[in-house]
Amino acid sequence: MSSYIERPRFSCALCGALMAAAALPDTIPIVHSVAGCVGNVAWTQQGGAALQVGGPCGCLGIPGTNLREREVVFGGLDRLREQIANTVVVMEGRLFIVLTGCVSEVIGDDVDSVVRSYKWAGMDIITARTGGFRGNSYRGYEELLKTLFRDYVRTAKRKSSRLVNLWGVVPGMDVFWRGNLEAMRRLLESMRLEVNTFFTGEDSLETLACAAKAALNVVVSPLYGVEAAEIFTEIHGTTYLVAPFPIGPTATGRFLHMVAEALHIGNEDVDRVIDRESERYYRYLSPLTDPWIDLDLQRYALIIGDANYAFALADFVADDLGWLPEQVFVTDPVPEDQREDILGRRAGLRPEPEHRLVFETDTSAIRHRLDPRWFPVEDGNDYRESFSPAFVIGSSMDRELAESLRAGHLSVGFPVANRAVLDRSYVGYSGGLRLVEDLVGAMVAAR
Amino acid sequence: MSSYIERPRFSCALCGALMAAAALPDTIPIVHSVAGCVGNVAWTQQGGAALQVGGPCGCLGIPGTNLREREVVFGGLDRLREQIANTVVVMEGRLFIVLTGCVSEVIGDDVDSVVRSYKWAGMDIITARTGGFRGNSYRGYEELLKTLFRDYVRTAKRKSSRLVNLWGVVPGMDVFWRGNLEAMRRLLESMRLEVNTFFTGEDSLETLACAAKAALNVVVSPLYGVEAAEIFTEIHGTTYLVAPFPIGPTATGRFLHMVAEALHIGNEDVDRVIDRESERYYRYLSPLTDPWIDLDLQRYALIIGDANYAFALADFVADDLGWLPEQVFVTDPVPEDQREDILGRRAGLRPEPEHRLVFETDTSAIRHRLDPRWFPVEDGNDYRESFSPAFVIGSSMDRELAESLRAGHLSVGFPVANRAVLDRSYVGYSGGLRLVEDLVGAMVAAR
Amino acid sequence: MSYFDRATPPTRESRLASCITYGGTICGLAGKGRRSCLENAERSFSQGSICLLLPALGIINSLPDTAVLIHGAVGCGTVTHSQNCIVRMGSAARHGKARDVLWFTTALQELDVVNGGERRLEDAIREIDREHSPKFLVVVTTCIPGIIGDDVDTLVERIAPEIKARMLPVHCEGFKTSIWATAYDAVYHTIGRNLLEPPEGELTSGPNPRLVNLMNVSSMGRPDELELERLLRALGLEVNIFPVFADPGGMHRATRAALSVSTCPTHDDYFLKHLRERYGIPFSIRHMPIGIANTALWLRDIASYLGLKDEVERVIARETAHLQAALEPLLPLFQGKRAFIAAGEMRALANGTLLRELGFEITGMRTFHHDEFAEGEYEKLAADGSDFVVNIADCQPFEEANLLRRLKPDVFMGHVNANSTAARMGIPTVAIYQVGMHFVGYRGVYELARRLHRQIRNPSFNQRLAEHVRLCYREEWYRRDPFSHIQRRGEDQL
Amino acid sequence: MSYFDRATPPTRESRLASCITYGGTICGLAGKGRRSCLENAERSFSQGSICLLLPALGIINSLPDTAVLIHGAVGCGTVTHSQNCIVRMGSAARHGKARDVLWFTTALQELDVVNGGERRLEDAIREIDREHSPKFLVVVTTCIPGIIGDDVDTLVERIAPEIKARMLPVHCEGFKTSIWATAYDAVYHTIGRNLLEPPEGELTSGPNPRLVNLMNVSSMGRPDELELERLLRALGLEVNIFPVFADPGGMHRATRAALSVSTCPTHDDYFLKHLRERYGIPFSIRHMPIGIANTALWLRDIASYLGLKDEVERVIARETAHLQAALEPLLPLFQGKRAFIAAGEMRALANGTLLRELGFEITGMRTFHHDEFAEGEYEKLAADGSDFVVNIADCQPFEEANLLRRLKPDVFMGHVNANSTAARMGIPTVAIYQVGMHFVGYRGVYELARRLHRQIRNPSFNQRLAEHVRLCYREEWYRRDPFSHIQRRGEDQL
Repeated sequence: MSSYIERPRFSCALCGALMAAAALPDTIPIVHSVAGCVGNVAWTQQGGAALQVGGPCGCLGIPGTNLREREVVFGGLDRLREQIANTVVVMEGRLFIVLTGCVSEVIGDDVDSVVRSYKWAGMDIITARTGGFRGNSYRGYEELLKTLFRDYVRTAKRKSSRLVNLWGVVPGMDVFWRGNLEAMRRLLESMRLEVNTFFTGEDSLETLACAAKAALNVVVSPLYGVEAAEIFTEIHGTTYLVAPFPIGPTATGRFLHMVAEALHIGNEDVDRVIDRESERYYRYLSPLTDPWIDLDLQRYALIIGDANYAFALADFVADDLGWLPEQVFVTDPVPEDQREDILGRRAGLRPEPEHRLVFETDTSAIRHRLDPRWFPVEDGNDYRESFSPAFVIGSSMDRELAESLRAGHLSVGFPVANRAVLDRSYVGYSGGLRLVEDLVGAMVAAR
Repeated sequence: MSSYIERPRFSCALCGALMAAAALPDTIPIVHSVAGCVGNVAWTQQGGAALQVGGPCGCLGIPGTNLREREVVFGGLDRLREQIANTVVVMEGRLFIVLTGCVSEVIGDDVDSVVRSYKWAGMDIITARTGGFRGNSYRGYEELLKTLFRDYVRTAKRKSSRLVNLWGVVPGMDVFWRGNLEAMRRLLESMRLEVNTFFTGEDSLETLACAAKAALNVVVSPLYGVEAAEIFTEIHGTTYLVAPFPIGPTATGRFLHMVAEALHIGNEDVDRVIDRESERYYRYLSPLTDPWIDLDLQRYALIIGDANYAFALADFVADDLGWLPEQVFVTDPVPEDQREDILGRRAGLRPEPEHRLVFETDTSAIRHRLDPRWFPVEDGNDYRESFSPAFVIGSSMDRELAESLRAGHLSVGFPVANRAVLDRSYVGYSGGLRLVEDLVGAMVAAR
Repeated sequence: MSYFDRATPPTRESRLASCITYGGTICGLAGKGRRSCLENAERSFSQGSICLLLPALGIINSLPDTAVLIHGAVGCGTVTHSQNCIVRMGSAARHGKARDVLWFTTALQELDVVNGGERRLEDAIREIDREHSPKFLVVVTTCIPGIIGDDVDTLVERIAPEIKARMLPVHCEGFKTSIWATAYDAVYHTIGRNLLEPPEGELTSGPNPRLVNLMNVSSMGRPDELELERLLRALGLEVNIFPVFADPGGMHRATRAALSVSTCPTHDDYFLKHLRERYGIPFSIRHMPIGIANTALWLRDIASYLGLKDEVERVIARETAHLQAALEPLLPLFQGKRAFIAAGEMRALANGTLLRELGFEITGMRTFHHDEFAEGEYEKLAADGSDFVVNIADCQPFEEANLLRRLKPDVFMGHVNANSTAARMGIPTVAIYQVGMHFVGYRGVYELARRLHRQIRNPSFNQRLAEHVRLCYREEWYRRDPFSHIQRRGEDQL
Repeated sequence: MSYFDRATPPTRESRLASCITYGGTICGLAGKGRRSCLENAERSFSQGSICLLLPALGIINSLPDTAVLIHGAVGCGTVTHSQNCIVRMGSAARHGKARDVLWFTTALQELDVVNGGERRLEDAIREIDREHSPKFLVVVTTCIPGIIGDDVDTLVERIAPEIKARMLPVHCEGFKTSIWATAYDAVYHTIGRNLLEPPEGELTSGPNPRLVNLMNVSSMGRPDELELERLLRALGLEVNIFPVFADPGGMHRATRAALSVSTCPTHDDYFLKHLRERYGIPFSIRHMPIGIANTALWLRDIASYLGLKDEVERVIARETAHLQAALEPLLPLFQGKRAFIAAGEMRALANGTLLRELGFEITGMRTFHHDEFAEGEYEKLAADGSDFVVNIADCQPFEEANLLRRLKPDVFMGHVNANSTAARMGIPTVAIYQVGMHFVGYRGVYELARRLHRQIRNPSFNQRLAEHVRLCYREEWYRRDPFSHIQRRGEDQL
């Protein structure tokens, strides 16, 4: 690993855990750290989360102990006790989650003991260790899930054969998380499944607490939430399926089949859904055919994204759009030894040749690791082969790069500073159509 | 009326009727005109219909008699007979609709007699007079509906109290027509109604033929389809409701109440839908709050659209976004005496002051009729009041105007050359969210 | 009397006996000239197509400082919404700024059909002149005025003294011709009659022996012009590009050239003959500079007129070597792949030669019409003894669908708006032109090869589509003779 | 010994006894100075807020030719994603092209916490210097290094000779201060220590008697700078804008000015005192040029230092007359409307005066901290005998929600990211700053008035929101004293 990360496309563990905790229904996070951590999250969202800031608490409404030098010297547990006691008085919530930050962890506060005492007193309160030095926002999400599964989800006597839990979409890091979770929920519901997605408006603390009844956990990510899934299996016995994040008809059909197979559901329900949704997808896509060909909208695609999106976008543009994703950059800091795992989890998909798939966290380094064929041929009678016309699907930080490649660009991955996302989703069938609209929109804007 | 129209935002009656007829399930239009009419429609779609070209027939697949000078001199009925007879051999369809163009009408072909003879022979075939000189594409849509209601919809013995027909969204002229119709269908279905929308993938010729069973016809337009609704009432007895085209929560809530009231349905179903959908809408909108205020996304809005969109967009931005639609241009050629009617049909909505609402078909004339306050204050210490910051919601022809006003711009109304629309919709609750995303996206693109 | 002395140009049917209906083979056509499809062969079933108004507007809409008034029903001319995109891009490429077309329609209504449209047209001209003050105003006549008998030329002549704009009448009555190429004659006709004399007071220099008129076509974008300009400059020539995107006020400069160079015989013969007759300017018109051999032929033709034989061979040798080396890595994928082409006749044929150069086999070809200019091209393709299906049709995708189902080509190259049948059948498709991309000259060969290469490498878009959508033809249709709706009254048929 | 001789600057708490906790009224504060909220008043319940790192990065990220290395956990500094937007817009406004911030994090991990982070920091500096060659490299220290004791200053000094980039250490250990304004001192500290000496070999001209340093703040965009520049130029002055978006390599030119002009006392006192002590440059710092009267006071202050009394009165008279006439049509809507303000102390107070000038009544005010600079401002607002609630809080929206429910103001003006509580309660909101829009000087008054006018005319966005979303506080909370979580250990309270 390098000694630095340049312009990381994620924040710290606390940020990830906080964005996720704030997204849970009726839940109040309590940040045990210095005051600035919460504001950092709010401003990070302002610039990176496609104009979505804060949860129901508002961006600076998250309770926090706001530690100062005094606590660094004498410990912060008294302050934490006081804060918890008063949080219940001020804040409307039913579940309270204490999230630790760097400072409380480095000074060694025994947060567990405090939380335990409130828990024994009957309060629904849990805690996760999410100090920034423990890792990035994806790690924070994972830690939050682990805490929930360990300390909040109740053991269940029996499984409900058509109930599944689904996770792997990281609130805030996936700026489309709200629409994406809703879309996946709808897809699985249309297969006559009951679905817990934990973080949407249709979830509740009750269904979260009963999540152990699920017959299957579906992790729609090769990376995020897999550890949590293992812990879930350990504690509650529910097995899990690691499925690729499904964008567009090909991947979504495969996804639905994987889920059905894991649940030992007959193909009937799956095929009905796939047939209906595919019919609809291609009915809507079909009128684009003439412009697609006549305007030559096939592109060499440069994909830059996290482990969910990088693979999902590459598969979508290759399998459904007929694009050529010549290089795919995964911007997560994935240790060498885990890279094989990730690739292994792309079960059934063709392996990516080495030169096509690049793990790279640093924004400028992406440019340095580009195949020279991305760089545009200067005008004149130059016959050098090039990846042109090109399109960059990345974050808003990749605009300069796209411009220098004379390529189109769409901001999809964090940070997304230059668009607003509300319920938009790129997942599933309709999400695929939405992505086609947005990609083409970026290509023909001057038309 | 002026002696010309500059850059009309519509094509001719044939074009409108053809785009609608081609959108009907299992239907084959037969154009009785010169060869170029079909190609004109295809190319018009290429440039104006947000990259949606052709129906299932493909853009140049529509059968046509392709009249030449010979037929102009000797009449085109023999050619029409031959064409109909062979169309059945080549084309897969169950309903055939002969649409007349300028040439066959001007030379006086008695198309009715030919169609009648095939009809008597057992063929499902009807005809509409859609010569270009009869009016614009909206008129063509209306003529097609009238023909369908008169000659294809079967008389029904009794009404089904929860069945409604919905129209007023003009295929091709509303480039979002597919998504919009589907969205309105879903909304009404969620009120436990059965819905015919005629032109979507969920409609069929059977349900069209049985449309007379409907308890109510809902025309979501102050203008398009109202005449057809009158004819429907005359022939089949079903009453109709003229409802504003509903964008966003305020208008959609009002729309659902209007429909329920007209159907004498209790408020229970309506309120359940409105509550659920409003809750969802504002849950998704809420995280935009901070950026909305901090980036000052309130705008003076210049709205340019057809009678459906101009009013609907103005209402949405005023009622739901808190924008200031200082001028609203309706680009349909509405005779003076009908303008009152249109305004009258905006029942329950505040009347627009005279200077705010302008009927204007000509693109350059819009600029001339702008309030001088739209034009930007030059830099320096000028305190002239101005409609700045401004946003233009119009067609892709209004980009130059927007640029000169230093305003943001989104192409919504025909022609839309610079984006692709597949299943996107701006109707209803989720449509409102989509529109907010797109408007904001246009404002923050350089951020 | 020259055609140009009359108010309206002749149709291609009458001038060239062009036709649009044939189903047979290349060998059936090669060498048979215009007799190959008889004038009275017709379809008993047909699908809609385009009329001459569309290609005419393709040129007219591009002209700077020009407003366009379409005299007809409101729908005629809305094709401009599509051409506007090309004009925006073309203006940006040529002048650095996108420009929207300024166009009008008289939007004739029922009363006008009864009473005649001249009054409305006159009012429209006067009002546009007053309100918009365009330098040039093209007045385009469509079907309705053609049938009801509006005398546009007389009207224009009568009011011209009171109108500031220079008016340019163009006749596009769709019912009068099935050959869209008549559009070029219609536009050139008004150029020839109105824009070739230098304005009074302008000093006219004599002919420039290094200047050639490069006749562009509206389907060629700026990159294609630059490629041809590059090649002509390599021969030491100066280039006047004409008429698409050319300033009408400067068109008279075309009369000073030493040679006019066509890039498409179908496009230019009418006008180039006029330039020769009236101004003594010779022209080279035999080949389209598409493909390696054709580009060389095109250059040699030009060189032979201007005495540049040695220069041209040097240029051709250098360019060809450079290109061949670049093509090398792309060719293996193409070997033996079977291609189907559908487009305007000259373009389709020239691309046939090009695809063969790349290693493709031609398995079928559809051309929009047929006339004498293409004879040499058919012979080029038939020369090696191979045969393939040729279908002459003004689109008519039902014949195409039937043919494609039988021939199952590996790749399809079609005219804009004519690729979707093949695409929905899952065949990799490449548009045969796309304004703004490279198609002509040596660069065109290379870029087209790259495009074919990537489409063949990943044809998923079309494949997925084909798996899920179907065309609107009855299964029975595919089992019938694709040409069974061609009424054969003549000879030389299958 | 000057503060600037030490490696790290003092906190505002120790230097100025600034505080963040008070609930009372304006009359309770006016004239009482720093005693008004005692240092040890604290909240027994608090909500998250920001730390000095954020405003520090607000300045640092704007500097051209500068890379930023944040030494801390990976999350510290991701606020730059938001500031990057401002830097892009600001660069476009100043240099015609958007620029993305180049920033790095050492992303400290568990092992670093145990073993210390100096090695990683050193490696990072060397690698960045090698790979990216920035001219300047700001090294920002955060909480973890502050606790584990990394000695960044010594490290920087040690390796400086081997590093091409000029390194600028800035200390932002969030736990050390609750007063974000310490950020300005932290940044100015490194500027004062590293960038005020002209580079060797550069000819230094003597002081320029017409040159003033205009101290901008990162919440002011280019339009605000232009407005102040316009006013200063009207006085015949030349303007050196400093430090946001200023070239670090040219910052030494600030030492040649005749006067330094602050636009916000909270922002600049630390540095301006240094400039005076070290370089003998006087400064004017008493007022913020926000509002009609304040802008005049600000200008007069400057003029008095430079002997421009007559000139300044002419400018003020002309500008005021011009502005007042323009405001006329907007004012009726504002009469008697009740406003609530929440922002940094100086900015909130100055806007209070401004809103009164427009006809608003101030019904409550929240400021982020309190220090001696604001005393005069409180007195201005309390002068007319009217009283209103004042709440000093580092955000703490729970107190705000309670207050707003009681006071029901007609309009709310808040700091960026602090408007959503009021908005979700349905109150019309206007951000008290938004980089890139006008807020200061005369133009600022006019533009703010227009903004208020349109927000009050159509507050639907907030109203609809309030009808459908609720804040996350218990109903019981609204019935309690809004300041009940302030631990009153001192005097002067409600």
